[in-house]
Amino acid sequence: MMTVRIQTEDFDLGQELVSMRLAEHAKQDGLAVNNIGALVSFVGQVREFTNDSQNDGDNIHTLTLEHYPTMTEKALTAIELEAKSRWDVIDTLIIHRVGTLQPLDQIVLVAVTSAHRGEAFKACEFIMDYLKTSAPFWKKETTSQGERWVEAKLSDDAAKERWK
Amino acid sequence: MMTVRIQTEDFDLGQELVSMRLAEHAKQDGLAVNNIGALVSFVGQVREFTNDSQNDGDNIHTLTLEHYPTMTEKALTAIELEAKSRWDVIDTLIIHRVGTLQPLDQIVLVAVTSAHRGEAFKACEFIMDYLKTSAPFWKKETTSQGERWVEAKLSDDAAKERWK
Amino acid sequence: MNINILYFARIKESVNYSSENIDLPSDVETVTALKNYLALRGENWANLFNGKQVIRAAINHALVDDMAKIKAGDEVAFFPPVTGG
Amino acid sequence: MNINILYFARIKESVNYSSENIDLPSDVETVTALKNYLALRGENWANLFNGKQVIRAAINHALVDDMAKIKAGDEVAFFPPVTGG
Repeated sequence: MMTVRIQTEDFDLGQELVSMRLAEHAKQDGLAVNNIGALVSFVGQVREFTNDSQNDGDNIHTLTLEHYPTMTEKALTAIELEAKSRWDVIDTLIIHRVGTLQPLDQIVLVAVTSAHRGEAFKACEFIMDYLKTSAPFWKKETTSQGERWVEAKLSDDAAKERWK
Repeated sequence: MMTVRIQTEDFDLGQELVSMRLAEHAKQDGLAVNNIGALVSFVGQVREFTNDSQNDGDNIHTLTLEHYPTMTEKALTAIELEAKSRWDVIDTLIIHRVGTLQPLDQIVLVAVTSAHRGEAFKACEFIMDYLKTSAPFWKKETTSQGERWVEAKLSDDAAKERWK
Repeated sequence: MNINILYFARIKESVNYSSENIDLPSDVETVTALKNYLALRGENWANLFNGKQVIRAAINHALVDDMAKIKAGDEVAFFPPVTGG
Repeated sequence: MNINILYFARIKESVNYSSENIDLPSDVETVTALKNYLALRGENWANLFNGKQVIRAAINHALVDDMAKIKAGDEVAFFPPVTGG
Protein backbone atom coordinates (compact mmCIF):
# COMPACT_ATOMS: atom_id res chain seq x y z
CA MET A 1 0.00 0.00 0.00
CA MET A 2 1.03 3.57 -0.59
CA THR A 3 -0.81 6.84 -0.96
CA VAL A 4 0.03 10.33 -2.22
CA ARG A 5 -2.32 13.28 -1.86
CA ILE A 6 -1.70 16.86 -2.99
CA GLN A 7 -4.39 19.20 -1.73
CA THR A 8 -5.19 22.77 -0.80
CA GLU A 9 -7.45 21.82 2.11
CA ASP A 10 -6.19 20.87 5.58
CA PHE A 11 -6.10 17.26 6.80
CA ASP A 12 -7.20 15.66 10.06
CA LEU A 13 -3.94 14.44 11.59
CA GLY A 14 -5.54 12.08 14.10
CA GLN A 15 -7.88 10.52 11.56
CA GLU A 16 -5.07 9.96 9.04
CA LEU A 17 -2.81 8.31 11.61
CA VAL A 18 -5.49 6.11 13.12
CA SER A 19 -6.39 4.98 9.61
CA MET A 20 -2.72 4.11 9.00
CA ARG A 21 -2.15 2.23 12.24
CA LEU A 22 -5.32 0.17 11.80
CA ALA A 23 -4.45 -0.52 8.13
CA GLU A 24 -7.86 0.72 7.07
CA HIS A 25 -6.79 1.26 3.45
CA ALA A 26 -5.54 -2.30 3.18
CA LYS A 27 -8.61 -3.71 4.83
CA GLN A 28 -10.96 -1.76 2.54
CA ASP A 29 -9.11 -3.32 -0.38
CA GLY A 30 -9.54 -6.80 1.10
CA LEU A 31 -5.81 -7.27 1.62
CA ALA A 32 -4.44 -9.54 4.31
CA VAL A 33 -4.06 -8.22 7.83
CA ASN A 34 -0.70 -6.61 8.20
CA ASN A 35 0.58 -7.11 11.74
CA ILE A 36 1.52 -3.47 12.21
CA GLY A 37 3.54 -2.84 15.36
CA ALA A 38 4.97 0.61 14.61
CA LEU A 39 3.74 3.89 13.13
CA VAL A 40 6.21 6.73 12.59
CA SER A 41 4.96 10.06 11.34
CA PHE A 42 6.27 13.50 10.49
CA VAL A 43 4.23 16.71 10.38
CA GLY A 44 5.73 19.86 8.92
CA GLN A 45 3.97 23.11 9.72
CA VAL A 46 4.33 26.81 8.96
CA ARG A 47 6.59 28.39 11.57
CA GLU A 48 5.64 31.67 13.22
CA PHE A 49 8.99 33.34 12.56
CA THR A 50 11.55 33.12 9.82
CA ASN A 51 14.87 31.96 11.13
CA ASP A 52 17.32 31.56 8.34
CA SER A 53 20.42 33.67 7.93
CA GLN A 54 18.88 36.16 5.51
CA ASN A 55 15.79 37.19 7.31
CA ASP A 56 15.98 36.36 10.96
CA GLY A 57 13.05 36.55 13.29
CA ASP A 58 10.43 38.32 11.18
CA ASN A 59 6.84 37.32 11.76
CA ILE A 60 5.56 35.15 8.96
CA HIS A 61 2.20 36.40 7.67
CA THR A 62 1.56 33.79 4.99
CA LEU A 63 3.37 30.99 3.24
CA THR A 64 2.37 30.12 -0.32
CA LEU A 65 3.27 26.79 -1.86
CA GLU A 66 3.56 26.50 -5.62
CA HIS A 67 4.11 23.14 -7.31
CA TYR A 68 4.40 21.46 -10.70
CA PRO A 69 1.12 19.58 -10.80
CA THR A 70 1.82 16.94 -13.42
CA MET A 71 5.20 16.11 -11.87
CA THR A 72 4.43 16.29 -8.14
CA GLU A 73 2.49 13.10 -7.63
CA LYS A 74 4.91 11.18 -9.86
CA ALA A 75 7.90 12.43 -7.86
CA LEU A 76 6.31 11.57 -4.50
CA THR A 77 5.23 8.14 -5.69
CA ALA A 78 8.78 7.45 -6.86
CA ILE A 79 10.09 8.39 -3.40
CA GLU A 80 7.62 6.07 -1.69
CA LEU A 81 8.56 3.22 -4.04
CA GLU A 82 12.24 3.77 -3.31
CA ALA A 83 11.53 3.70 0.45
CA LYS A 84 9.57 0.47 0.08
CA SER A 85 12.39 -1.12 -1.89
CA ARG A 86 14.88 -0.28 0.86
CA TRP A 87 12.94 -1.15 4.00
CA ASP A 88 10.37 -3.68 5.08
CA VAL A 89 7.46 -1.30 5.53
CA ILE A 90 3.75 -2.05 5.31
CA ASP A 91 2.16 1.23 4.20
CA THR A 92 3.30 4.76 3.39
CA LEU A 93 1.30 7.97 3.21
CA ILE A 94 2.30 11.41 1.96
CA ILE A 95 -0.11 14.35 2.15
CA HIS A 96 1.29 17.68 0.93
CA ARG A 97 -0.66 20.91 0.84
CA VAL A 98 -0.33 23.66 -1.78
CA GLY A 99 -1.70 27.20 -1.91
CA THR A 100 -1.59 29.90 0.75
CA LEU A 101 -1.15 28.89 4.40
CA GLN A 102 -0.94 30.70 7.74
CA PRO A 103 1.48 30.21 10.65
CA LEU A 104 0.82 26.90 12.48
CA ASP A 105 -0.99 25.45 9.46
CA GLN A 106 0.04 21.92 8.59
CA ILE A 107 2.06 21.67 5.35
CA VAL A 108 2.95 18.01 5.04
CA LEU A 109 2.31 14.64 6.66
CA VAL A 110 4.46 11.57 6.05
CA ALA A 111 3.44 8.38 7.85
CA VAL A 112 4.93 4.89 7.64
CA THR A 113 3.81 1.63 9.24
CA SER A 114 5.91 -1.50 9.75
CA ALA A 115 6.14 -4.53 12.02
CA HIS A 116 9.06 -3.06 13.98
CA ARG A 117 10.14 0.51 14.65
CA GLY A 118 13.57 0.72 13.01
CA GLU A 119 12.28 0.31 9.47
CA ALA A 120 9.47 2.83 9.95
CA PHE A 121 11.82 5.48 11.38
CA LYS A 122 14.30 5.10 8.53
CA ALA A 123 11.68 5.07 5.78
CA CYS A 124 9.86 8.12 7.18
CA GLU A 125 13.02 10.21 7.48
CA PHE A 126 14.19 9.03 4.04
CA ILE A 127 10.91 10.10 2.45
CA MET A 128 11.16 13.55 4.06
CA ASP A 129 14.79 14.02 3.03
CA TYR A 130 14.00 13.11 -0.57
CA LEU A 131 10.79 15.13 -0.64
CA LYS A 132 12.76 18.20 0.52
CA THR A 133 15.25 17.88 -2.34
CA SER A 134 13.40 16.14 -5.19
CA ALA A 135 9.71 17.00 -5.11
CA PRO A 136 8.70 20.10 -7.13
CA PHE A 137 7.39 22.45 -4.44
CA TRP A 138 8.45 26.07 -3.86
CA LYS A 139 7.65 28.26 -0.89
CA LYS A 140 7.14 32.00 -0.85
CA GLU A 141 6.95 33.79 2.49
CA THR A 142 5.18 37.05 3.20
CA THR A 143 6.55 38.93 6.22
CA SER A 144 6.48 42.58 7.34
CA GLN A 145 9.56 42.92 5.08
CA GLY A 146 7.52 41.90 2.03
CA GLU A 147 7.47 38.77 -0.09
CA ARG A 148 10.38 36.49 -0.80
CA TRP A 149 10.99 33.02 -2.16
CA VAL A 150 12.40 30.66 0.47
CA GLU A 151 15.92 29.56 -0.46
CA ALA A 152 16.85 25.88 -0.57
CA LYS A 153 19.13 24.81 2.27
CA LEU A 154 22.48 23.09 1.90
CA SER A 155 21.58 21.07 5.00
CA ASP A 156 18.76 19.46 3.02
CA ASP A 157 21.17 18.33 0.31
CA ALA A 158 23.44 16.93 3.03
CA ALA A 159 20.51 15.10 4.63
CA LYS A 160 19.73 13.44 1.29
CA GLU A 161 23.36 12.47 0.68
CA ARG A 162 23.35 10.32 3.83
CA TRP A 163 21.10 7.78 2.13
CA LYS A 164 23.35 7.13 -0.88
CA MET B 1 8.75 21.30 28.21
CA MET B 2 8.54 17.57 28.68
CA THR B 3 5.82 15.20 29.78
CA VAL B 4 5.66 11.58 30.92
CA ARG B 5 2.41 9.74 31.49
CA ILE B 6 1.99 6.11 32.58
CA GLN B 7 -1.62 5.01 32.35
CA THR B 8 -3.92 2.05 31.92
CA GLU B 9 -6.44 3.94 29.79
CA ASP B 10 -6.05 4.55 26.05
CA PHE B 11 -5.01 7.93 24.65
CA ASP B 12 -6.39 10.02 21.78
CA LEU B 13 -3.55 10.04 19.26
CA GLY B 14 -4.85 12.97 17.23
CA GLN B 15 -5.55 15.12 20.26
CA GLU B 16 -2.11 14.47 21.76
CA LEU B 17 -0.31 15.31 18.53
CA VAL B 18 -2.32 18.44 17.78
CA SER B 19 -1.62 19.61 21.32
CA MET B 20 2.10 19.03 20.73
CA ARG B 21 2.30 20.76 17.38
CA LEU B 22 0.40 23.81 18.64
CA ALA B 23 2.55 23.90 21.82
CA GLU B 24 -0.56 23.95 23.96
CA HIS B 25 1.28 22.82 27.09
CA ALA B 26 3.78 25.65 26.77
CA LYS B 27 1.09 28.20 26.05
CA GLN B 28 -1.00 27.10 29.06
CA ASP B 29 2.08 27.69 31.19
CA GLY B 30 2.52 31.17 29.72
CA LEU B 31 5.81 30.26 28.07
CA ALA B 32 7.05 32.03 24.96
CA VAL B 33 5.83 30.88 21.57
CA ASN B 34 8.06 28.16 20.28
CA ASN B 35 8.28 28.37 16.49
CA ILE B 36 7.64 24.69 15.96
CA GLY B 37 8.23 23.55 12.37
CA ALA B 38 8.43 19.78 12.85
CA LEU B 39 6.61 17.09 14.82
CA VAL B 40 7.89 13.51 14.75
CA SER B 41 5.95 10.80 16.51
CA PHE B 42 6.10 7.08 17.13
CA VAL B 43 3.16 4.86 18.06
CA GLY B 44 3.77 1.28 19.18
CA GLN B 45 0.78 -1.03 19.15
CA VAL B 46 -0.02 -4.65 20.00
CA ARG B 47 0.58 -6.79 16.94
CA GLU B 48 -1.95 -9.38 15.86
CA PHE B 49 0.58 -12.19 15.56
CA THR B 50 3.75 -13.09 17.37
CA ASN B 51 6.69 -13.18 15.03
CA ASP B 52 9.86 -13.89 16.92
CA SER B 53 11.93 -16.99 16.47
CA GLN B 54 10.44 -18.85 19.41
CA ASN B 55 6.78 -18.58 18.69
CA ASP B 56 6.12 -17.71 15.12
CA GLY B 57 2.76 -16.64 13.86
CA ASP B 58 0.47 -17.43 16.78
CA ASN B 59 -2.51 -15.17 17.25
CA ILE B 60 -1.99 -12.84 20.17
CA HIS B 61 -5.01 -12.83 22.47
CA THR B 62 -3.81 -10.33 25.06
CA LEU B 63 -0.64 -8.49 26.00
CA THR B 64 -0.12 -7.52 29.63
CA LEU B 65 2.37 -4.85 30.61
CA GLU B 66 3.87 -4.89 34.09
CA HIS B 67 6.10 -2.07 35.31
CA TYR B 68 8.01 -0.83 38.36
CA PRO B 69 5.85 2.14 39.33
CA THR B 70 8.24 4.18 41.44
CA MET B 71 11.03 3.79 38.87
CA THR B 72 9.17 4.09 35.58
CA GLU B 73 8.46 7.81 35.49
CA LYS B 74 11.98 8.56 36.74
CA ALA B 75 13.53 6.42 34.01
CA LEU B 76 11.43 7.99 31.25
CA THR B 77 12.10 11.51 32.48
CA ALA B 78 15.84 10.77 32.49
CA ILE B 79 15.58 9.60 28.85
CA GLU B 80 13.74 12.79 27.85
CA LEU B 81 16.34 14.94 29.62
CA GLU B 82 19.14 13.13 27.83
CA ALA B 83 17.39 13.65 24.47
CA LYS B 84 16.96 17.37 25.23
CA SER B 85 20.62 17.69 26.15
CA ARG B 86 21.67 16.15 22.82
CA TRP B 87 19.31 17.87 20.37
CA ASP B 88 17.65 21.21 19.99
CA VAL B 89 14.08 20.09 20.59
CA ILE B 90 11.17 22.14 21.89
CA ASP B 91 8.92 19.61 23.62
CA THR B 92 8.88 15.87 24.26
CA LEU B 93 5.99 13.62 25.24
CA ILE B 94 5.98 9.98 26.33
CA ILE B 95 2.73 8.15 27.06
CA HIS B 96 3.11 4.48 27.99
CA ARG B 97 0.24 2.20 28.88
CA VAL B 98 0.31 -0.62 31.44
CA GLY B 99 -2.13 -3.42 32.21
CA THR B 100 -3.85 -5.80 29.80
CA LEU B 101 -4.21 -4.83 26.14
CA GLN B 102 -5.70 -6.39 23.00
CA PRO B 103 -4.29 -6.65 19.45
CA LEU B 104 -4.23 -3.24 17.71
CA ASP B 105 -4.36 -1.39 21.05
CA GLN B 106 -1.89 1.46 21.34
CA ILE B 107 0.96 0.75 23.80
CA VAL B 108 3.20 3.80 23.60
CA LEU B 109 3.37 7.25 22.05
CA VAL B 110 6.57 9.27 21.79
CA ALA B 111 6.30 12.73 20.20
CA VAL B 112 8.96 15.40 19.73
CA THR B 113 8.69 18.94 18.36
CA SER B 114 11.51 21.10 17.05
CA ALA B 115 12.13 23.97 14.65
CA HIS B 116 13.55 21.64 11.97
CA ARG B 117 13.00 17.98 11.22
CA GLY B 118 16.44 16.42 11.73
CA GLU B 119 16.53 17.07 15.47
CA ALA B 120 13.00 15.78 16.03
CA PHE B 121 13.65 12.55 14.10
CA LYS B 122 16.83 11.83 16.03
CA ALA B 123 15.38 12.65 19.45
CA CYS B 124 12.25 10.57 18.86
CA GLU B 125 14.16 7.49 17.73
CA PHE B 126 16.68 7.94 20.57
CA ILE B 127 13.87 8.06 23.15
CA MET B 128 12.34 4.86 21.76
CA ASP B 129 15.68 3.03 21.66
CA TYR B 130 16.41 3.96 25.27
CA LEU B 131 12.87 3.26 26.42
CA LYS B 132 13.13 -0.24 24.93
CA THR B 133 16.31 -1.03 26.87
CA SER B 134 16.18 1.11 30.05
CA ALA B 135 12.60 1.67 31.15
CA PRO B 136 11.21 -0.95 33.55
CA PHE B 137 8.36 -2.48 31.57
CA TRP B 138 7.80 -6.19 30.92
CA LYS B 139 5.38 -7.76 28.45
CA LYS B 140 3.55 -11.04 28.80
CA GLU B 141 1.69 -12.45 25.79
CA THR B 142 -1.26 -14.78 25.85
CA THR B 143 -1.66 -16.86 22.70
CA SER B 144 -3.38 -20.14 21.87
CA GLN B 145 -0.13 -21.73 23.12
CA GLY B 146 -0.64 -20.22 26.58
CA GLU B 147 1.12 -17.42 28.41
CA ARG B 148 4.72 -16.40 28.03
CA TRP B 149 6.96 -13.50 28.93
CA VAL B 150 8.26 -11.67 25.88
CA GLU B 151 12.05 -12.00 25.63
CA ALA B 152 14.26 -8.95 25.23
CA LYS B 153 15.77 -8.62 21.74
CA LEU B 154 19.46 -8.27 20.99
CA SER B 155 18.48 -5.91 18.18
CA ASP B 156 17.18 -3.48 20.81
CA ASP B 157 20.54 -3.47 22.58
CA ALA B 158 22.22 -2.85 19.23
CA ALA B 159 19.83 0.02 18.49
CA LYS B 160 20.77 1.66 21.78
CA GLU B 161 24.50 1.19 21.20
CA ARG B 162 24.33 3.38 18.07
CA TRP B 163 23.79 6.47 20.21
CA LYS B 164 26.92 6.07 22.36
CA MET C 1 12.36 20.51 -33.10
CA ASN C 2 9.31 21.63 -31.19
CA ILE C 3 9.14 21.42 -27.38
CA ASN C 4 7.16 22.88 -24.50
CA ILE C 5 8.97 24.79 -21.78
CA LEU C 6 7.52 25.45 -18.31
CA TYR C 7 8.85 27.93 -15.75
CA PHE C 8 8.17 27.84 -12.01
CA ALA C 9 8.52 29.97 -8.88
CA ARG C 10 10.92 32.93 -9.10
CA ILE C 11 11.94 31.98 -12.64
CA LYS C 12 8.35 32.19 -13.75
CA GLU C 13 8.02 35.58 -12.05
CA SER C 14 11.24 36.79 -13.59
CA VAL C 15 10.48 35.79 -17.20
CA ASN C 16 6.86 36.72 -16.59
CA TYR C 17 5.22 33.73 -18.12
CA SER C 18 4.71 30.14 -17.13
CA SER C 19 4.99 28.20 -20.37
CA GLU C 20 5.83 28.47 -24.03
CA ASN C 21 5.91 26.30 -27.11
CA ILE C 22 9.11 26.78 -29.06
CA ASP C 23 10.88 25.58 -32.20
CA LEU C 24 14.51 24.92 -31.38
CA PRO C 25 17.43 25.13 -33.83
CA SER C 26 18.73 21.65 -34.58
CA ASP C 27 21.96 22.17 -32.60
CA VAL C 28 20.09 22.72 -29.31
CA GLU C 29 20.04 19.13 -28.14
CA THR C 30 20.76 19.23 -24.38
CA VAL C 31 19.55 21.10 -21.31
CA THR C 32 22.80 23.07 -21.26
CA ALA C 33 22.36 24.05 -24.90
CA LEU C 34 18.78 25.10 -24.20
CA LYS C 35 19.86 27.24 -21.25
CA ASN C 36 22.51 28.92 -23.41
CA TYR C 37 19.95 29.48 -26.14
CA LEU C 38 17.47 31.10 -23.73
CA ALA C 39 20.24 33.25 -22.23
CA LEU C 40 20.56 35.01 -25.61
CA ARG C 41 17.07 36.54 -25.25
CA GLY C 42 18.30 39.54 -23.26
CA GLU C 43 19.69 40.65 -19.94
CA ASN C 44 16.95 39.18 -17.79
CA TRP C 45 17.24 35.79 -19.49
CA ALA C 46 21.02 35.93 -19.42
CA ASN C 47 21.00 36.53 -15.66
CA LEU C 48 18.84 33.47 -15.14
CA PHE C 49 20.44 31.07 -17.59
CA ASN C 50 24.12 32.02 -17.80
CA GLY C 51 25.05 29.34 -15.26
CA LYS C 52 25.62 31.60 -12.27
CA GLN C 53 22.30 30.69 -10.68
CA VAL C 54 21.33 27.14 -9.82
CA ILE C 55 18.44 26.29 -12.14
CA ARG C 56 17.08 22.76 -12.01
CA ALA C 57 15.52 21.06 -14.99
CA ALA C 58 13.00 18.28 -15.50
CA ILE C 59 12.19 16.55 -18.77
CA ASN C 60 8.78 14.94 -18.99
CA HIS C 61 8.34 15.23 -15.20
CA ALA C 62 11.63 13.61 -14.20
CA LEU C 63 14.55 15.58 -12.71
CA VAL C 64 17.53 15.58 -15.07
CA ASP C 65 21.03 17.01 -15.08
CA ASP C 66 22.28 19.54 -17.61
CA MET C 67 23.78 16.86 -19.87
CA ALA C 68 20.34 15.35 -20.53
CA LYS C 69 19.22 15.16 -24.16
CA ILE C 70 16.08 16.89 -25.37
CA LYS C 71 13.91 15.39 -28.09
CA ALA C 72 10.96 16.65 -30.09
CA GLY C 73 7.72 16.85 -28.11
CA ASP C 74 9.43 16.94 -24.69
CA GLU C 75 8.09 18.99 -21.81
CA VAL C 76 11.11 20.75 -20.32
CA ALA C 77 10.66 22.53 -16.98
CA PHE C 78 13.02 25.04 -15.37
CA PHE C 79 12.80 25.89 -11.68
CA PRO C 80 14.88 26.90 -8.66
CA PRO C 81 16.01 24.27 -6.12
CA VAL C 82 12.87 22.89 -4.50
CA THR C 83 11.73 23.98 -1.02
CA GLY C 84 8.71 21.86 -0.11
CA GLY C 85 8.01 19.89 3.02
CA MET D 1 22.17 -4.05 57.20
CA ASN D 2 18.50 -3.87 56.39
CA ILE D 3 17.27 -3.43 52.81
CA ASN D 4 14.13 -3.89 50.74
CA ILE D 5 14.18 -6.19 47.73
CA LEU D 6 11.62 -6.08 44.92
CA TYR D 7 11.10 -8.73 42.21
CA PHE D 8 9.40 -8.17 38.86
CA ALA D 9 7.97 -10.12 35.92
CA ARG D 10 9.05 -13.75 35.59
CA ILE D 11 11.38 -13.43 38.59
CA LYS D 12 8.47 -12.36 40.76
CA GLU D 13 6.44 -15.30 39.44
CA SER D 14 9.29 -17.70 40.02
CA VAL D 15 10.09 -16.70 43.62
CA ASN D 16 6.38 -16.18 44.16
CA TYR D 17 6.48 -12.88 45.91
CA SER D 18 7.06 -9.31 44.92
CA SER D 19 8.99 -7.80 47.81
CA GLU D 20 10.75 -8.56 51.07
CA ASN D 21 12.55 -6.74 53.82
CA ILE D 22 15.77 -8.49 54.72
CA ASP D 23 18.74 -8.17 57.12
CA LEU D 24 21.93 -8.87 55.18
CA PRO D 25 25.14 -10.26 56.65
CA SER D 26 27.81 -7.55 56.77
CA ASP D 27 29.85 -9.11 53.92
CA VAL D 28 26.99 -8.78 51.40
CA GLU D 29 27.92 -5.35 50.06
CA THR D 30 27.38 -5.50 46.30
CA VAL D 31 24.70 -6.62 43.85
CA THR D 32 26.82 -9.66 42.96
CA ALA D 33 27.17 -10.60 46.60
CA LEU D 34 23.44 -10.22 47.11
CA LYS D 35 22.71 -12.43 44.08
CA ASN D 36 25.07 -15.10 45.45
CA TYR D 37 23.46 -14.83 48.87
CA LEU D 38 19.95 -15.28 47.43
CA ALA D 39 21.12 -18.22 45.30
CA LEU D 40 21.79 -20.15 48.55
CA ARG D 41 18.06 -20.25 49.36
CA GLY D 42 17.42 -23.38 47.30
CA GLU D 43 17.23 -24.74 43.78
CA ASN D 44 14.70 -22.26 42.46
CA TRP D 45 16.71 -19.31 43.75
CA ALA D 46 19.98 -20.83 42.57
CA ASN D 47 18.59 -21.18 39.03
CA LEU D 48 17.66 -17.51 39.00
CA PHE D 49 20.69 -15.99 40.70
CA ASN D 50 23.65 -18.25 39.86
CA GLY D 51 24.66 -15.96 36.99
CA LYS D 52 23.44 -18.12 34.11
CA GLN D 53 20.38 -15.97 33.53
CA VAL D 54 20.57 -12.28 32.76
CA ILE D 55 19.03 -10.55 35.79
CA ARG D 56 19.09 -6.75 35.83
CA ALA D 57 19.25 -4.77 39.05
CA ALA D 58 18.21 -1.29 40.12
CA ILE D 59 19.13 0.44 43.37
CA ASN D 60 16.78 3.19 44.50
CA HIS D 61 15.13 3.25 41.04
CA ALA D 62 18.32 3.60 39.00
CA LEU D 63 19.71 0.80 36.83
CA VAL D 64 23.06 -0.43 38.17
CA ASP D 65 25.61 -3.04 37.21
CA ASP D 66 26.56 -5.98 39.40
CA MET D 67 29.53 -4.18 40.95
CA ALA D 68 27.25 -1.54 42.51
CA LYS D 69 27.45 -1.14 46.30
CA ILE D 70 24.41 -1.66 48.49
CA LYS D 71 23.89 0.39 51.62
CA ALA D 72 21.44 0.18 54.50
CA GLY D 73 17.93 1.31 53.62
CA ASP D 74 18.36 0.77 49.87
CA GLU D 75 15.55 -0.48 47.66
CA VAL D 76 17.11 -3.14 45.45
CA ALA D 77 15.05 -4.46 42.51
CA PHE D 78 15.72 -7.56 40.40
CA PHE D 79 14.10 -8.06 37.02
CA PRO D 80 14.62 -9.61 33.56
CA PRO D 81 15.81 -7.45 30.65
CA VAL D 82 13.05 -4.93 29.97
CA THR D 83 10.59 -5.33 27.08
CA GLY D 84 8.45 -2.19 27.01
CA GLY D 85 7.60 0.10 24.11
